[in-house]
Amino acid sequence: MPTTKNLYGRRLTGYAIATAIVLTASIALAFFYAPIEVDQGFSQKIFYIHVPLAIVTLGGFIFGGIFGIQYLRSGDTRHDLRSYTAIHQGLIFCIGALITGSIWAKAAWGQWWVWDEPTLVSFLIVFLLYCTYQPLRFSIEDPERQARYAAVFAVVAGVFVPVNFIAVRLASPLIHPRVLGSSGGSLPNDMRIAFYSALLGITLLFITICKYEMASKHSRAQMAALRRSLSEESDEPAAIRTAAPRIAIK
Amino acid sequence: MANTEPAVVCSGLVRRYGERRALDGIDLTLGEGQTLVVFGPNGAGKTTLLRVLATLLRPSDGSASLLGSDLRKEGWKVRSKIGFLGHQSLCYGDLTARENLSYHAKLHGVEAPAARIEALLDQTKLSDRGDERVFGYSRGMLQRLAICRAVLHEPEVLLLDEPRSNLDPAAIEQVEPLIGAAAGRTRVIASHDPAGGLAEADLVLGLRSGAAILLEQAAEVTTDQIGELYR
Amino acid sequence: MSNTLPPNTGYVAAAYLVFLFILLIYIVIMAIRAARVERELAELLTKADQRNSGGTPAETSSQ
Amino acid sequence: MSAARPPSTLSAARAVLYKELTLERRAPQTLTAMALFCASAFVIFHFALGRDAIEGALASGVLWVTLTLAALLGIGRSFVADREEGGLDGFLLAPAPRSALLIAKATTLFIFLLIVGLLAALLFSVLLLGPTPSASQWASIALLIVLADLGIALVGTLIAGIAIQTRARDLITSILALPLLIPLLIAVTKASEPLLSVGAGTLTGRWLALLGLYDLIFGLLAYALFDYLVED
Repeated sequence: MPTTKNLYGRRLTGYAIATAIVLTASIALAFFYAPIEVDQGFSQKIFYIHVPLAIVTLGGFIFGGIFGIQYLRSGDTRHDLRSYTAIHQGLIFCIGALITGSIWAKAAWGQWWVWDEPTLVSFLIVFLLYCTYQPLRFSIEDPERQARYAAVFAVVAGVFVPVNFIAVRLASPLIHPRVLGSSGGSLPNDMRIAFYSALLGITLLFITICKYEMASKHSRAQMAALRRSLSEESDEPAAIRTAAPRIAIK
Repeated sequence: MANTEPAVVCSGLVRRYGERRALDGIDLTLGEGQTLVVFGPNGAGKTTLLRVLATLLRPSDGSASLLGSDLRKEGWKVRSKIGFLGHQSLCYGDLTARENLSYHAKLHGVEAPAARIEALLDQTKLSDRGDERVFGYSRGMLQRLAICRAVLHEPEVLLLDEPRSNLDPAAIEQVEPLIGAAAGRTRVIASHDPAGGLAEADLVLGLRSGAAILLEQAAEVTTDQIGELYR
Repeated sequence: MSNTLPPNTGYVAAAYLVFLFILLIYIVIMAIRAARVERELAELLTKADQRNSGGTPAETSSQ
Repeated sequence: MSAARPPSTLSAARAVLYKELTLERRAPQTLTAMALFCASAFVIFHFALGRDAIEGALASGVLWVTLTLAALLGIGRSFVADREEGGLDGFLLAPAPRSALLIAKATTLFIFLLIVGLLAALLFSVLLLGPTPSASQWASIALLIVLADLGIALVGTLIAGIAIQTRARDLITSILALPLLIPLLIAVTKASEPLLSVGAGTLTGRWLALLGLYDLIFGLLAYALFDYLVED
């Protein structure tokens, strides 16, 4: 029986409110509080949206891998749904990070794409790999097998991310002064506050969207179960090909 | 031989393919040395049941155990004691019959494999063509070879999916000592032949859409009852 | 801030617009889902009504 | 009753490997296709680039792109024979450790890739390569081929194991394998660049280290995850 305890949307409202407040505040901080950076001028403001998007993307992929391991160990489909959602949303954030990164490259160096910016190049490669997640899931019909193979993919890809970063970094000549150090450690204090609040805001946004996605998938599954129990004829739904995890309603 | 411990136990066994339940809550107990014959129309779940018992498919729900080992958790323990004969021969077309059998003998760790293989090929009248590549074999020869493969490692439990399909009467006689009741092995047989199947059964299971709608001692069952399953 | 915009404002605006656009797409997706949930719930409610009233499908199904 | 003892990982792997090599000897499709692909690719590169001889980064790129795409052919064929008459079930029914299958399949692929890699490198030096590598440079190239092929074989077997159960097997193989192999290709192309240039270029330690790291990490991953792909 579904209980209110197991709902995916638990605390969703709280996250949504927190996201709205923190994200608005962080953008305000980025524009009105953080000073104009000396070397890059105003275009450095892109930093406050691009880098948090990038970091949260990686976080999403890594959590996708962790939930993948948990799925493989437990066989609990809730972990599969979490892994799927984290990777799916990570991919969307990754698109955001790539586009904002490209715009920043244009603003800072006059070109839409620079091959000697290793972080950006690594992101492109990681993006290409994770793009295959959906096609992979879609091409496996049996839901149990789909979940298992997707989990294997999530783990392999999660490990691939750091290896890829090392390889691309080693291959880059590193000629650009890196004000954009992703750690934020070398930033002046006022920039750092703006950066960290933006990071927090984007993280909250990611969690909110993931929870929303899972709650939405769950409610669809509940609706389907309700429909089945109301229309006594057959409790066997037609086989549907889909990349999304299927949620069993007991 | 007065071992009363059951060889095959299923309780509430469910196997799902997606939302579809290929097996829907099967309960059965089969004693050692006995023969269970499974009847049912195509798609009723016979093959799925055999594949679950052969550890090729994991149960989705409920449990199945073979010779006292739970298949979900310790399937590896009983693999060496299972002989499985499916629709496919599980042999490679570009290998000869001898090579195929010797490959499976190595995987099963059979001792003195050469002698065992020769004995089996003799029994099934395949010795003369044992060095030919398998892709040139007729369906009947392939089926005999598949039977040799299934009993190669002297399994205690045989899982046979329509074992006599494609075999002529002479060949059925040849394989009788290997897969027949005389060998004293516990057997689970999927069959489409009501009379023949019933004759060798101790226990009869009738499946339809994955559900057990008939489970009786063979003595209590008539061929008409089995024919009813296919209606 | 001065009256003249700093250089590269367009690119900064574009970057934040990309972000906004992705969020707005989300709103579209949410809108589609909300509409579908409403429709399906209405359908199910009709079915539940039919059941409770002893099943007279002809009268209620046109709703 | 049964005179059988479950085989060790090694003896099971040897049985599978022997079977694989026999199958390829009987019907040498995979190796032939891979080798022919390489030869045709070199001819195409000659015309597409409009050059009779290439060197340095370009030579390194042409060689390794060709070998990678040839490897995709091998990866795609890896489990095909096992699908046809249920050979994979035959393995799964046996009390042999599942990792034996990974070891045997990866070794088979590794052997194929080595043969094709060395053949292709020789052909490449005849057809397209400008500078003539010295003996020690040849040794370094051979070492690179070994390290890179090991990584490709491990990742390739993992991908082949995933792809075999999917509907669009060929598509999944390529789109999964290419991005996963990028770090390996970065390392191996950068490492072979000086070896294929004019002058006495040598191997750089960090690329070897990166190749070794890649092989190690994906070897461990494949070992840890392969069971989940074949079990059901």
